[in-house]
Amino acid sequence: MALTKEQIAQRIAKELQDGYYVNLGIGIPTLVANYIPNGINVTLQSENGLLGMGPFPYEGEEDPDLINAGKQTVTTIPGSVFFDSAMSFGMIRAGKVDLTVLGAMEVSETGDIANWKIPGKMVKGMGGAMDLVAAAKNIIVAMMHTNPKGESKLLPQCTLPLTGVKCIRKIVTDLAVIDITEDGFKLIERAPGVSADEIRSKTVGTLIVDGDIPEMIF
Amino acid sequence: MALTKEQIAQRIAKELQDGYYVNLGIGIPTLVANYIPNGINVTLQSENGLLGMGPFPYEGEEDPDLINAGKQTVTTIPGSVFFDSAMSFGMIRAGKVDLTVLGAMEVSETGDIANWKIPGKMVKGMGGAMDLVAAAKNIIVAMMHTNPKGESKLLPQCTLPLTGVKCIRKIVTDLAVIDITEDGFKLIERAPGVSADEIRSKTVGTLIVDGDIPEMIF
Amino acid sequence: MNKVFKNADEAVKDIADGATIMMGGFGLCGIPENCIAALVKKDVKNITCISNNAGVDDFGIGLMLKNRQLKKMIASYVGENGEFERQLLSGELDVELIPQGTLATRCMAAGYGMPAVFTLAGVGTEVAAGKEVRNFNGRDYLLEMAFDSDFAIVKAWKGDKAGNLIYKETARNFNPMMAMAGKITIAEVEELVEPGELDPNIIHTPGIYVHRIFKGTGYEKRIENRTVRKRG
Amino acid sequence: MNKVFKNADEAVKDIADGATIMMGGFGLCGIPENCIAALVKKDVKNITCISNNAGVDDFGIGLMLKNRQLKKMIASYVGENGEFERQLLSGELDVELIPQGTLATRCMAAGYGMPAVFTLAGVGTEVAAGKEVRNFNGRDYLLEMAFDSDFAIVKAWKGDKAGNLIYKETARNFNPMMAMAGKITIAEVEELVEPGELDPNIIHTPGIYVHRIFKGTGYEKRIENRTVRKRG
Repeated sequence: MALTKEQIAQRIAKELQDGYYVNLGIGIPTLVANYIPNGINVTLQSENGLLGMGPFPYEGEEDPDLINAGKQTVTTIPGSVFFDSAMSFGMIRAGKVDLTVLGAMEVSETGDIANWKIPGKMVKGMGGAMDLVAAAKNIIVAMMHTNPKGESKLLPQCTLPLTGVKCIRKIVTDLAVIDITEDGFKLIERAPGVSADEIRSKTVGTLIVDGDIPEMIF
Repeated sequence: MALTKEQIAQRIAKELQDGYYVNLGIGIPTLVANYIPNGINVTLQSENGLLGMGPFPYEGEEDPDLINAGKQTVTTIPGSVFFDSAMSFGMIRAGKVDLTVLGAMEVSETGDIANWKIPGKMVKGMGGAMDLVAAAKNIIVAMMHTNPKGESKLLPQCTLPLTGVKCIRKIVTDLAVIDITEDGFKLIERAPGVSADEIRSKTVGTLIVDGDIPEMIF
Repeated sequence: MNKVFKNADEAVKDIADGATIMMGGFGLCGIPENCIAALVKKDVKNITCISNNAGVDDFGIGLMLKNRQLKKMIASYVGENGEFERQLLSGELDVELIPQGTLATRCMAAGYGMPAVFTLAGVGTEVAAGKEVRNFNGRDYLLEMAFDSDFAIVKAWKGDKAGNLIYKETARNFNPMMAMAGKITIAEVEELVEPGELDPNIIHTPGIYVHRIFKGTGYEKRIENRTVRKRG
Repeated sequence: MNKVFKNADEAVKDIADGATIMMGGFGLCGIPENCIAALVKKDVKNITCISNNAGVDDFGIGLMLKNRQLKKMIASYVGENGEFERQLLSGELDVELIPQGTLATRCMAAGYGMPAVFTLAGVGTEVAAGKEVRNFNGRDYLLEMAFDSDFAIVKAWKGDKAGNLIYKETARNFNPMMAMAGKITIAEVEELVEPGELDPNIIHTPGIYVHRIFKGTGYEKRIENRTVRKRG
């Protein structure tokens, strides 16, 4: 059965390691914060200028001067620190952020990503996405495997305007965990009850299926 | 009579204007701080990271964490601010410092300056001088008119390795105030009792003497 | 020299039609509410605005849009604004979308006296069109130019009469770099104190960058996306 | 992940012969006294040191010079050090003198993920030899490369166990940029506190840049140029 968005986030959270500094994009990526494994210390970076992002505030405790990059009210935790936008993107470009998780409209088998613009539709802007994908050490895409029309969002080449080239390493969808290798998409794990054949049928582009592919365990 | 070093500083202090941010080099330039005209507000920048430099501390009140670019113990004043070296030179390069006063070994009639290196002698380094001369909006050189051998320090071209090119606008020596113009050195004021002829005789390079040159008034 | 102005109207008095203005803030957080109101009142036109976002329909820079004061918007994200969309589609408004880090860094470059910077962001995308690409140590970078802005308008939490500023929490965002980058920098602050009342060790923007300062009033601090959790 | 080390000896344990080390401080102000002592004790050799100054004969980086541990010194000013002069003249020590602002900016570039920066400093001088000159808006700039340093060793006033740092007064100097620039950054602090004890709004170096932190002891804080005025 296909994963829920919560489960996609939960699966991605298993990639977290102790001491990681992590930037989580808007949407499914934000949910990853709810599944940080016990016993490890992960610090969340918000590119508007906060390291050590805490949970949403209790009602009545919202502080308009304290928001995340999604403009949501948030809180600090012990050890939090504020800084300006130049330093924030400086630390991203300098490779200090260990992992970035973000959504996508399309990902190509060479690791290109498109997630900011649809020709003919109003363009809202790339925000920090182009900086993040260009510079983060390690990027995981969290997305549904297919678009609302049922078409694969994994493609030989992106058709939409690019956000970044050759930058994505791993994709977690509602159907599969897929690594991007030199030879194309490589199936790593299947959603429980979803067959490799089903995943192949919903993936346009080279999908390497090497031996038995394990199911995800939650 | 030739000016004392204190008098050179005193003359330079007349160039200060209300609201100026000023960087004073080591030696005679440092003395300028003692002659800031009454009624105007001048803020001293020290390139090691201090804006709003106060006087030397009273004995027993020295703070090893609070020094100027000459590594002398100093104090703060109300409105002082500390910052790092990158921001300090950033504000210099961005033209935020209104006036820099520094010493020199040689100045050319096109505004080149040499003040950091003598071939054959141990080189101590340029410190912040190259940044200051390259980037300050307005630079005044404070120096003796001749070197200990009696040779002019004002020259058609510098003979020593340069600190900066075409950057000096004004020179105040023990004998004269000289502007650097497109046509060369231009005599603006004479030290009390020093004739234009004497200044000309001690200056190698074009010296424009246009009409009667006033004496400095203290 | 007195940097203290009476209010926003006085501080923006000489901003003329056609000016380029940097405006601090991220979304509606840390925006110069008083100066925006004064600019709307003054009805200055043909403004080029450099700001991360364009506000919402009825707040922030959105108020200037509604009043048709903007000729061009340079921003990284302009969602949440219907009037913006309308003016863009009708051709009344020119827009240049640039990556958020590039926006921050081009401000910073101006403040640090760097004419241009190299950045990874946008390589291989349409953002790179017409720009110089240069390889350093095996990676491609875009050459991006420092901004040149007539005015920078920033919002700080506390300021002193020498122009020293302290921002609060994430309301800092673009404000410090813009403060450094403006030819004329105007700061509005929630609290204006005497020089010496702020600890010199914790000032974010040294007063040398700030030409005008005034105590703002009536801050609404609207929250764009109020998100809360239930009490356990 | 624990960033807290017991002392300087533990913090510098893996610094090997031939390493490149950035060292914070301006003159003897804000230098990592504990780590310098530990490096002397460890007797690591052939070090390339990036630091604004080289200490004095018997203090600061001068102690490493005396112990002949340095292969190369990259600095802006190296006066006040007789041993330095001797080693330089004898060819034991290589030295690269660069403008102070260029030194700061090359550290900053590394910390901000910029491969290179353009600066006005040194144009037309011997510092420009072999470097690319480029004209922007009618002025010439030199292209200067970001530093690449194995370690950065900095000294802060207060730090917390998450690595957040606050410097004191002009002891800040090069420390923040170097902290951002090192592949491994080691911070020694006068006071080490729990996360949450430092105000998140006034931290100079966010902990993300700091890999190791320890509480230093026995700071001498020698004054290089004690200058006082008489009491009126």
